[in-house]
Amino acid sequence: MTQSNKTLGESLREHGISRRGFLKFCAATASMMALPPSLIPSIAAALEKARRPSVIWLSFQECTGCTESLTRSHSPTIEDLILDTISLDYHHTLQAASGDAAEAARTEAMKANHGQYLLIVDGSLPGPDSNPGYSTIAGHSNYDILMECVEGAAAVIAVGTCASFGGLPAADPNPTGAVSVMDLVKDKPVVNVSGCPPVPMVISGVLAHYLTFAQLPELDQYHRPKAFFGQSIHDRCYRRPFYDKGLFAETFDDAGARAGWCLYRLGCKGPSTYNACATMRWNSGTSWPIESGHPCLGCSEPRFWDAGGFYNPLSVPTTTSGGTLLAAGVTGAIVGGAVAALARKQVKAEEADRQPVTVDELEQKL
Amino acid sequence: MSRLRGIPIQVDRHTDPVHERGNALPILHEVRHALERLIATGEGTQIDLNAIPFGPGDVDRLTAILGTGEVSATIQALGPTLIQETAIPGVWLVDYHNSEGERLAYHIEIATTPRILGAQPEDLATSIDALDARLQSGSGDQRQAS
Amino acid sequence: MNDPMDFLLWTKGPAFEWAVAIFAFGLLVRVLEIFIIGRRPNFAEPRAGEWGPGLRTVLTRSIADGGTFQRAPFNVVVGWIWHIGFLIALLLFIPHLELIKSLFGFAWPGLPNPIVDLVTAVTLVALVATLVHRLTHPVKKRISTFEDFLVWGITFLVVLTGYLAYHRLINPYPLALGLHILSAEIFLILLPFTKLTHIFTAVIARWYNGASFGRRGVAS
Amino acid sequence: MSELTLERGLAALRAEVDGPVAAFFSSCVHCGICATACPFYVETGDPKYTPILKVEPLRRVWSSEFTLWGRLMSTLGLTKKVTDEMLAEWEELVYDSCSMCGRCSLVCPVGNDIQAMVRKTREGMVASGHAPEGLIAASVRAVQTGSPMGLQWKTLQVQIEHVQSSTGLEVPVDKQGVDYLAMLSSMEVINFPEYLEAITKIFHRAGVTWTLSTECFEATNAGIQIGNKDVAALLVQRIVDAAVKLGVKTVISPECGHAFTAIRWEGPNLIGKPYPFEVVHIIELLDQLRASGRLKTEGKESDRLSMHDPCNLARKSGVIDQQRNLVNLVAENFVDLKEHGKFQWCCGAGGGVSSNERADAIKMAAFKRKKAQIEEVSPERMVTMCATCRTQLEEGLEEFNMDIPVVGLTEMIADHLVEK
Repeated sequence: MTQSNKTLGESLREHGISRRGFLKFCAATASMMALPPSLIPSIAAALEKARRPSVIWLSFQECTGCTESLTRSHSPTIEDLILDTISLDYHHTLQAASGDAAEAARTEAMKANHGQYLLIVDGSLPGPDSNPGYSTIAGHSNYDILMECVEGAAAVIAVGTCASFGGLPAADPNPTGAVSVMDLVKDKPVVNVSGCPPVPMVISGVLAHYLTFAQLPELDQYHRPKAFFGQSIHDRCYRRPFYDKGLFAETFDDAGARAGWCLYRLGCKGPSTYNACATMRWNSGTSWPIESGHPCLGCSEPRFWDAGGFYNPLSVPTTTSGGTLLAAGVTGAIVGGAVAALARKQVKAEEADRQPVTVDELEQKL
Repeated sequence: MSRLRGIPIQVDRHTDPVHERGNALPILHEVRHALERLIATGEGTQIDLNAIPFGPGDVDRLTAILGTGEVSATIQALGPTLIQETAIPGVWLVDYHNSEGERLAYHIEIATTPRILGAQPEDLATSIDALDARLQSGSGDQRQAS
Repeated sequence: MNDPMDFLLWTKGPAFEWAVAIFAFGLLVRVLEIFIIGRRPNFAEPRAGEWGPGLRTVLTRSIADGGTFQRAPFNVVVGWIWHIGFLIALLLFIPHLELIKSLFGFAWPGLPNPIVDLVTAVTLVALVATLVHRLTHPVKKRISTFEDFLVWGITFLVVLTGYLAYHRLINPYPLALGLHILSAEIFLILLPFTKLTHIFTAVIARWYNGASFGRRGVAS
Repeated sequence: MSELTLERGLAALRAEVDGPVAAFFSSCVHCGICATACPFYVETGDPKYTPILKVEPLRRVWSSEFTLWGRLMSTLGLTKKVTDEMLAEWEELVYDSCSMCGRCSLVCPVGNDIQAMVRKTREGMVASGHAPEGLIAASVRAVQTGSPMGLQWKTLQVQIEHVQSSTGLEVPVDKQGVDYLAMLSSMEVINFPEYLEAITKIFHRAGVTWTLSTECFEATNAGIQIGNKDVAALLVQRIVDAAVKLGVKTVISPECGHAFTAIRWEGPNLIGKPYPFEVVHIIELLDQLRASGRLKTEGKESDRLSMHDPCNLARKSGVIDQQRNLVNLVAENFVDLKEHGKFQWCCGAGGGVSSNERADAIKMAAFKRKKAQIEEVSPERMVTMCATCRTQLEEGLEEFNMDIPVVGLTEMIADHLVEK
């Protein structure tokens, strides 16, 4: 895993790849980055000069779903090219080395590429105030490892909702005190590629962008690349016309569901979820949740685990307040009853104590 | 992964004409604008069909409407790229696949010739060297070429 | 609560619970204040019963008499438009019906979104017109209080944020939806303590009116 | 010596708060539609005459003392208080510019009975010493002399004798055991003596047994107009005593609006128990006689007639069809005003406005609504059945140089009785 100083263009030509092949690579890259084809020439020019960066991948409190997703990215040739082009110097799951050797590789890469390498993180980690014992690697707390690696990183890419927002480990009541990467990293650029897991093409798309332009893509307020997270599922959903017409499936097996109507009433979180599923799709572009008839869970949004039932429509409160309502009603009845009874007593008293108006008193006013 | 395509996912659709066209309609209008531009200025356009939120079957409907034209070509570079002229001259379907047959990108290109189809100037620079090399190396390659 | 999704979940969770609690408490107090004071016995021999005429007035008072319509056409027409519009948007918009179903366990069929959308737009325009009327008509100017503008503001805000959220004109959407839910919650909280109470007490007031006139033989 | 104070006024207002008041104030949305129902606002265009604004003193007491929210706010000193200055300012609104006609109560979209609340507010005004002089004087005279105009029985006696000599019929006085006790109003006795003659003739033809009472002939109730229960109860009690003493089955309220409201609807509540007799308005009785065939008429008036419904009779007491039945009996060219019956417009003089000299100008301004209504149908004569309305119509029509005579319905019926 030595670093090559060749540009991508040089490296591709060395592999005997024609200009057509290169253009095709660029077309695929543009598509992956969700950029319009009109940018292919500039992508080509940039890629021609791109150099392979060093990447360190840290996995904390996670389920490896994000790595699974990345390795299932549906354009292996291009992916290979990109992975060939980057230098993945440390990845728990994928690397061959283990134990001290693995940790040594990491330290070495960090030293050699100080200030240059990309740090990818999947999984959330126990915050600085939590018990570090919830998650350690080689005896070091996640927090210490993250801080050590961040120090020399050019940028941090948080892959998955756990790394981006805390995700499942941070779900109420958050026993491990899990926090997201951006909660801890304030002095380095952080890109969040949220999703549980993220769309595989989105992970590689962000890498491709960095590779192509040597800078991070434009981000939204959650530090997510706008190219992928700029529009909601709802806005790009092919079932949107049914929503607009008010045609909804009400159960999973009714005529509306079979006719492919909108899944809002079955709990679809598409309106409040920003992700690229509707265009990128899953499983080699085969389909995506809504196309397969299931409402969007909103997995790329913060706290989606705590946002009420997956099958409750978006407009339904997360707390069913029957108890509160009853308690408030009873209190209201007691207080209201008391106040009103007092008022009634007062009226009676005023009536009883009322001093009659006499003619003499009236005459005084004349 | 290509086996996934074998899973018969089918969604019932209304059969009225508006539903039939789905999201294909706006793309057709975009193609029309691009054609006008091509005629007026000679400027070509590429539309990335992967970036369009199509519903099931929309792409098939789109290509069915565009029809099949006279030219079809296959480029073998990093896997096959299938080029098909549509029944509308100047409108091409360019389908990029990897060597495992999976689609990398799918474009509609509005141009006299798809850009990727013509010989590339960057490659031309090495053409004479390549030909010279073959001339010098004897007849073996020439036989192959004939 | 430093991001839109947190905000949305706050409005859908704790804020909703508080709003409903304050609403239930306040409304019960208000209604009991009316019923417990009650009425004194009436010894005058009635011409008719009270229940029938009372209920009649509860219904008929929604329609202005011809003369009032002629003299206050704006009040009558615009008042009707925005009240009906508000009720349609509140009670026949599918997402609202899902909320109702989740709270009460039942709901009724809704209207297609484009119709509710149109009605909402009309309601917004009508509400603006009522504000202009309140600011310019001499009677309304004279009798208006801070409360009138507060209530107008929150009513308008509820409809406006709903409209903006539906059209996704505020980004990100969780912020838009959260603002809508929050304004609806403020509406609920204000309801028992402002003239919004009329939503519930107008029925009682009309009944008393109808009963009082009815026992004297007048269909009020 | 005791006197009327703000505190007594507030106490009186508190004693008036009840469920309906709470419901009404809770429901008011400040839409201002009540103003369009009020002749005083419609004809002056001055927004201070908006009906709901007139009951602001009562609203403040209710809001700050009878609601949880108001109590909290007044604890913090954030509520507006009712002061003597305020009541002084409101005196004009509650008395001069309100005839308690009740039209606002009929159009309020949320159903507020504003008229009833004006009546309640007047209790506080009187007890705090903020009633108009004219009404105070009328009340004092009514209590002291038995008539708000200071009319004595001996004056009535002269009229009785006159009626007896001109008709040859007996006007029964203090007769025990008859069916009806007829009451009169001072204004009628003074301005429209034809009434007594008319009922004498009608009752004779119809075979109605009736009497006047020397102990109490005055039907009007200054206490109702000024808005004081004590005076009102005292005056009602006199009628009840007279009726009980004579043992009549029914008391007849004369051609006067508020007298009917006072005796028929408020009276039993003022004395705190039901009457042992019935109360009818003369028009109700005449219609009953017509329906039972005891009232026979001949001939019809041929000129174009229209009718003014007294508020207290029509809108506030449900006597609406009766006067139309009767007028159609004797007129062939009767046309109703466009808004009539329960939606009629007040003449502008009721509710004590006519007893309050200070209100003369605005009273005449409010009449313009009636004038406009009359002009719409341009009748040759107006018919009505309330002495106050009739006086106001006559004065108003004269003021605007309209040559339209006003007649009382009872006299008109009497003029067409079939001669025996």
